[in-house]
Amino acid sequence: MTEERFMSTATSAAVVQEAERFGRKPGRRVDEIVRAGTLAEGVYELVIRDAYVARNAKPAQFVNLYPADASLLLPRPFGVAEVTGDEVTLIYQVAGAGTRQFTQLAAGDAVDVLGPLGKPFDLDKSANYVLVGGGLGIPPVMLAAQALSVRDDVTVTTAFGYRNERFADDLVAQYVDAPHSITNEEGNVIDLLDSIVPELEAAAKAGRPPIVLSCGPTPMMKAVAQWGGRHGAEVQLSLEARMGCGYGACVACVVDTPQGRLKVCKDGPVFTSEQLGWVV
Amino acid sequence: MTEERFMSTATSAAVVQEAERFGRKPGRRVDEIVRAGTLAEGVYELVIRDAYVARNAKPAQFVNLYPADASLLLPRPFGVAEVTGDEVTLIYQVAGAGTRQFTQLAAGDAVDVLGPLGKPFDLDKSANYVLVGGGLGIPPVMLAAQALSVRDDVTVTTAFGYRNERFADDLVAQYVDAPHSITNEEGNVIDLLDSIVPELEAAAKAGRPPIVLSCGPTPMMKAVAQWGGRHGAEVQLSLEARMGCGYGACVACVVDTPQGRLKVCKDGPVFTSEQLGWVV
Amino acid sequence: MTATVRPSEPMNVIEPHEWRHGTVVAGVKWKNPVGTASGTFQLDACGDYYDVTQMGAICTKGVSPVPWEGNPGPRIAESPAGMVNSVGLQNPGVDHYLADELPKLKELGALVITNVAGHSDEDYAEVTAKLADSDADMLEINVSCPNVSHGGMSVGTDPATLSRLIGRLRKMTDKPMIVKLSPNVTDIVTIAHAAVDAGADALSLINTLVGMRIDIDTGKPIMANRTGGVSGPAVLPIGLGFVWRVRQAIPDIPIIGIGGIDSGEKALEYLYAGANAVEVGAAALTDPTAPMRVARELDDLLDSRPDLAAKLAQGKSW
Amino acid sequence: MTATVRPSEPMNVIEPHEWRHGTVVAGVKWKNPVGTASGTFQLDACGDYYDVTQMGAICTKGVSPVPWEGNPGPRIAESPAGMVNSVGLQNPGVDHYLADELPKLKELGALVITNVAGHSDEDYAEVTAKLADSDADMLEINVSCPNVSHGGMSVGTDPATLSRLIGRLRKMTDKPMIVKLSPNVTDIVTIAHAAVDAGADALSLINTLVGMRIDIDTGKPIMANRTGGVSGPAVLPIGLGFVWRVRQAIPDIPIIGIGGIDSGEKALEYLYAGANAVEVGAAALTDPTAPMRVARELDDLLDSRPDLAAKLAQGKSW
Ligand SMILES: Cc1cc2nc3c(=O)[nH]c(=O)nc-3n(C[C@H](O)[C@H](O)[C@H](O)COP(=O)(O)OP(=O)(O)OC[C@H]3O[C@@H](n4cnc5c(N)ncnc54)[C@H](O)[C@@H]3O)c2cc1C
Ligand SMILES: Cc1cc2nc3c(=O)[nH]c(=O)nc-3n(C[C@H](O)[C@H](O)[C@H](O)COP(=O)(O)OP(=O)(O)OC[C@H]3O[C@@H](n4cnc5c(N)ncnc54)[C@H](O)[C@@H]3O)c2cc1C
Ligand SMILES: Cc1cc2nc3c(=O)[nH]c(=O)nc-3n(C[C@H](O)[C@H](O)[C@H](O)COP(=O)(O)O)c2cc1C
Ligand SMILES: Cc1cc2nc3c(=O)[nH]c(=O)nc-3n(C[C@H](O)[C@H](O)[C@H](O)COP(=O)(O)O)c2cc1C
Ligand code: FES
Ligand code: FES
Repeated sequence: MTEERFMSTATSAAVVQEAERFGRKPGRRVDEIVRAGTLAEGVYELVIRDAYVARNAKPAQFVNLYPADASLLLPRPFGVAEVTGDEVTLIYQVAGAGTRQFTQLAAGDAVDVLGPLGKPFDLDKSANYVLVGGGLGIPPVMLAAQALSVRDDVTVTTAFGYRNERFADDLVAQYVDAPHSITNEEGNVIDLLDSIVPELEAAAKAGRPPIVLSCGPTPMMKAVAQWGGRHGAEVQLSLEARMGCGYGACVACVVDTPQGRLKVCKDGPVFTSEQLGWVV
Repeated sequence: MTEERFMSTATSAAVVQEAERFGRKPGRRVDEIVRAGTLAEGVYELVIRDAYVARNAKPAQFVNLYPADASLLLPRPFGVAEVTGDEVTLIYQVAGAGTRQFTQLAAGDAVDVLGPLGKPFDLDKSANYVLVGGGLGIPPVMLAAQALSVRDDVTVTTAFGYRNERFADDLVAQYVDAPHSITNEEGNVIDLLDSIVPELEAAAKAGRPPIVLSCGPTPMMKAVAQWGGRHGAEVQLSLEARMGCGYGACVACVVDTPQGRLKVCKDGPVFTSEQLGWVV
Repeated sequence: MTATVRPSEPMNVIEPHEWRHGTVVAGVKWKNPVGTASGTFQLDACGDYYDVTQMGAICTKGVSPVPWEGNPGPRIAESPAGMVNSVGLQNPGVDHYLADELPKLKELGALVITNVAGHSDEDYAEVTAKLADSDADMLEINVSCPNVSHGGMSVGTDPATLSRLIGRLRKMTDKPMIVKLSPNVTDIVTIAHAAVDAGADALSLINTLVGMRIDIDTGKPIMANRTGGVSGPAVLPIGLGFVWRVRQAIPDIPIIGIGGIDSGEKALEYLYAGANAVEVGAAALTDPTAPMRVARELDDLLDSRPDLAAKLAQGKSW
Repeated sequence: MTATVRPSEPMNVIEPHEWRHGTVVAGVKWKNPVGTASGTFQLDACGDYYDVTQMGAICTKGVSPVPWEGNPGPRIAESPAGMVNSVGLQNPGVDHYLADELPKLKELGALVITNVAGHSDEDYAEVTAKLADSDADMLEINVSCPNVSHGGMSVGTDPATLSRLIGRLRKMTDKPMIVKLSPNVTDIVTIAHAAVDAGADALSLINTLVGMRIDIDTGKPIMANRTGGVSGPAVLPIGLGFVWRVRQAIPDIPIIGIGGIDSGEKALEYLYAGANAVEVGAAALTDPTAPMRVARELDDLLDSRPDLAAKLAQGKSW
C-alpha cells in the first residue's frame, strides 16, 4: 500500500517536456529549491527552479505549492513575485500548517508545484501603472513592476503598505519609476495614494493616466477600488480565496459579483472593480 | 490548523528525562539517525541514538518506528538487533510504504521512536542457546547473541537461514560460539539444525542442553517448534503480528493460543511452543 | 529533517497510450476502468492538462434544470488526508450544458457520463428528459444532495423515495442509468436494492460524507455553509467498505467505486472489493493529471492479474 | 528530501499539572475536558506512561457480561491518516473488570467511565446491573456494535430499539449514563433524541465508521473480519459534523466529542462545535502520552478563551 501518493513523483523537466510535446500544460511536478530565507520578521522567500513558470508567468499569476506532508492535500497558492532566468521567487508569511512546513525547506530540497495559474493583470494600455500592495499582497503585484520595467510606454509607480519592515522596496527598486511605501505606524495605503495625487495628475497630463493594480486584504482592496472611483482611475484587483484546485476544476474559490459567483482561480484572481461591483 | 500532529515534537533526551523523573516509561520521541545503509540487497541498517533503548532493550524486544508522513499512522515494529553505547541498530527490509520511506533516511535525519517494547526471551537458564533466525527474523534474535556473549554459563549457537546474502554472520561473529548459516539455495534451517544435532548433543552432555530462540516466517517457526519437540529442546518463538499500538493498549495484535487470544506486543512477542500449542 | 520517496523515473502519464485493459459498465465499453468523478472535472480546465478521450469515462459536474449559484464562499476546508467542500452544485444548467460542454466533449470523442442533479423529482425528470435525446453515453443520477421537496432529507437516503424517483426516470430514457449513492446512510444494501429494483443499470458510490471544520481563532465553521462533504484519501477505507457490502449483497449489478482513489493500487483495491470501474475525484484537484496517472498505473497492475482483467473485459466483477 | 516541523522546545506532558480549565459532564466534574476513548486505554499499558489521574476521565474498554474473545487476527489495517480495526470487543468480562481494573483505577484516584458492551438488551442489562453499585463514576453505553438479538442491526441505528434499551437501563442505575452513538446512520438527530428522551444524561460521538482495506497482492481483505471501524485523524471532519448537528438540534444535552483528536487545537474545534468534553482514541495508539499532551495543549488554549472556559466550567457548551 502506498499512502504517500499525493506527492508528485515526476521531476519538473520531465513533466514539462512531456506536456509540451503533446500540446498540454504541465501537471503537478517536483521543483528544486534554489534558495530559501527570511526577508523580514515573519516574511520568507522561496526561490524555486522552474523554467516553465519562469517562461510563462504573467503578473498576478500564481503557483500552487503543496506541502510534502501527505495529510495536507490542498494547494497553497502564492503569487509569482520575480523571475530570474529559470528561477522563480515566491514571498510568503506563515499562515498555518502548510506555510509553517515550507519554512523548513532549504536549498537543494524539493517542493511540489503547479502553475502558473490564473488570469493576469491586463497591462495592454500605455499608462501609469500604480501598484498598490498591502502586506503579503505585495508579492503578487511585484511581477508587474518587473514586467513593465522593459516597456517604454508606461510609468511604474508603487504604493506599498507594510506592517512594519519594508521587505520589498529594495527588491523592486530597479523596476520602478516612482517608488512609495508606508508602514502601519505611518498610515495606510489610501493615505499614501492621497499624498501622491499631484504626482499622478502630472503623469496623467503627460499622457499616462493611472491604472491601479492592487492586492492585499479585502478591506484595503475595497478602499482602493473606491479611491480609484473617486479619482477616475481604472482599478484591477487580485483577490484571494480558499482554493480546492487552483486551476478551475472544482468551483470552490468563488467570489460574489453582480454577474454571479466567479472563480477566483480561473476567472481571476484579477478582477476590475466594476466586475466586482466595488465602485460606488 | 496543525495537521502534522502525529509526529512527535519532543526530543529523545527531554522525553526520557521527564519520564524517568516521574517514574514512567518515555512516550513517543524523536531520535537522531546515526547511520543508515545497506547490508545486502534489499536489507537495510538503521542506527539510531537512543540511550534509553540502549540501556533497557532486552533480546527479542522491539521498537516502534513511525514514518514522518503523517498519513501513515501505525507503528512499524523492528527487533533491536544490536546495541553499542547509546546507539541502537535495527535491520529491516522494504515491505510497504513505511519501510520504503525509511530507506530515504540518512545520518543526521530524525525518526520517531517508541520502546523498547514487548516481553523478551527468557535467558535465565544455563544452556546452549540455539538462535534460529529466518530472513528478517534474524535481526530480532541477534541481540540475544550479544547479550549472552558476556555470560560464562552459556553457549551460543546460531542457525541462520538467509534468502541469499549472509548479511548478519559477520555482525554476530564476535558474540557466537558456534555459528552456522544456510541460504535458500543450500537448504532450510531445519536441514541446518538436523546437520548440527551431534554438536548439540555434545553440548547437552557437557551440561548445556539446547534452548531454541527463534524468529522468522510462521511456517518456519512452526517447523522449528516441532523440531524442538522431536529433539526435546525448549523452544521460544518471537512472533510478528499487525499492530495498532505495540504497547498493549488496543488488543489488535492477537495470536490464537490454547489459552485464548494473547497480545503479541505485550504478552509476547516471545511465546514458548507450548504456549502456542505448536508442539505435536 | 525527514525524507520523502521520489522515484527517479517518472511515468509519462499524458502521452497517447494503447490501453490493454478495458471494462464494460452496463453494456458500455470503457477503454480503461478509470473515469473522472463528478464535480472535479471541467473540460475547460482539465482538458488543458490531458487528452480527455484517454480516460475510461468523463463524468461531468452535476447538471440542474436551471443555472444554480451554489453556496456562498468559503466553500472548502482541509482535513487530515481529506477535504471538505460545500460547493453546492453550482452549474450553468442543462441548456448550457447541452449547448456547450457536452458537444465539445463528444466532438473530441470522450465517453461522457452526465451527472444529473435536482432538488426535487421534477428537477431530475426535467434534466433527464432533456438528456434522453442527447449524445451523453451514460447518466449518473446524483441522489445524495439535499432534496427540498422531501422535507430536507436526501432522496438517496430513503428507499421508497428513491425507488419512486428512479422508476420515473427509468421510463424516460434508454440510456444506461447509474445511480450515485450516498454514504450517509444506515443501510446501504436496502438503498442499493431499491435503486436496482427500480431500474438502475449500475450504481456508483460513494459520494461525500457530511463533515466540517472549525476555525479555532474565530470559533466559527470555516465554510460559509457550515457543513460540507468530505472526500479524498481519508475516505478510502469507507468507500471500499460500502462497495464491498453492496457487492456482497448484489452479485451482478455493475458498480463504479469512488472515494479516495489517487493511485492505481487504490483503484485496484476497489476492483477487488467488487467494482467494475472507478472514478477519481479529489485527487484530480490536487494534481490535474491524477486521473490519467491512475489509469496508467492500473493498466500496468492489471497486466499481472489476467483473471481480474478478463472479468472486467466481460463486464463482470471480481 | 523534505522537511518536518519539529519545534525545539517540547512541552513536558507528564509532569503533574495544576489544571486551570475543567468541565462538567452530566453533573460530574472533570479536572480537564479530555478523556481517553474506549478501546484505546488499558491501565496495565497506558499507566506505564502517565499518571492516569491527570486525565479528565478514563474511559475503559467495552465490558461485556462474560469474557469475549473478539475477532480473529489480523485485526488492524492502515488507511490514509486513519486506521481500521476489527478487534471486536475482546475483553475479560464484567466480573474480571470489577475485581481487577476498576478497583485499581479507583485506588489511584482516576475518574472512571465504564464502557458497556452487549450483543443484546440482556447483555447490556446484566453489565449495567453489576456496575450500578460499583465505583465507576459514569457509564458509557456503547450502542454501536453488532446486535445479534436484533437481526444483525446495531441497537444504535434504530431509534425505537435504542429508546427501549436506554429506558430499561435508566431504571437500573442512578449513575450518569452516557450513550455512545454510531456515525453509520442516516439521521443522527432522531437517534440522539431517542437516547435523550429515554433518559441518557449525555451523548458521546462518534464511534468508528465502517470501512476496510484490501491487500492487492492477494486480492483479499487485510483483516480477517473483512470490514472494521475507521478512526484517527481521517475522521476528524466527520466527527465534528456529527457533534455540530446534534448540538444544533439539542441545545442542552452534554456531549463528549470523539474522532480524530490528536492535538489541543482539534479538541478545541470539538468544543466550539458544541462538545462539553472530548475523548482521545487512535492518537493514544500512536503515542501513549497523546491524551495527556492533548489535555495540556487544551489547557493552554483555553487561557485565551475565557468565555468558552467559563461555559465549560458551568457545565454549559459553546
Ligand atoms: C491567488 C493567491 C495568491 C496568494 N499569494 C500569496 C503570496 O504571494 N504570499 C503569501 O504569503 N500568501 C499568498 N496567498 C495566501 C496563501 O495562499 C495562504 O496564506 C496559504 O495558502 C496558507 O496556507 P497554510 O497551510 O499556511 O494555512 P492553513 O490555514 O493551514 O491552510 C489550510 C487551507 O486554507 C487555505 N488558506 C488559508 N489561508 C488562506 C488565504 N489567506 N487565502 C487563500 N487560501 C488560504 C490554504 O491554501 C489551505 O488550502 C495567496 C493566496 C491566493 C489565493
Ligand atoms: C515484533 C516485531 C518485530 C519485527 N522486527 C523486524 C525486523 O527486525 N526487521 C524487519 O525487517 N521487519 C521486522 N518486523 C516486520 C516489520 O514490522 C514490517 O515489515 C513493517 O512494519 C512493514 O511496514 P511497511 O510500512 O513497510 O508496510 P505496510 O504494508 O505499508 O504497513 C502497513 C501496516 O501493516 C503492518 N505490517 C506490514 N507487514 C507486517 C508484518 N510482516 N508484521 C507486522 N506488521 C506488518 C505495518 O507495521 C503497518 O502498520 C517485525 C514485526 C514485528 C511485529
Ligand atoms: C469539489 C467537489 C465537488 C463535487 N461535486 C459533485 C457533483 O456535482 N455531483 C456528484 O455526484 N458528486 C460530486 N462530488 C463527489 C465526488 O464525485 C466523489 O463522489 C467524492 O468526492 C468521493 O471521491 P474522492 O474521494 O475521489 O473525491 C464532488 C466532490 C468534490 C470534492
Ligand atoms: C482499537 C480500537 C478499539 C475500540 N474499542 C472500542 C470499544 O470497546 N468501545 C467503544 O465504545 N469504542 C471503541 N472504539 C472507538 C473509539 O473509542 C472512538 O470512538 C473512535 O476510535 C474514534 O475516535 P479516534 O478517532 O480518536 O480513535 C475503539 C477504537 C479503536 C481504534
Ligand atoms: S480552486 Fe478549484 S475552481 Fe478555483
Ligand atoms: S498492538 Fe495494540 S495491544 Fe498489541
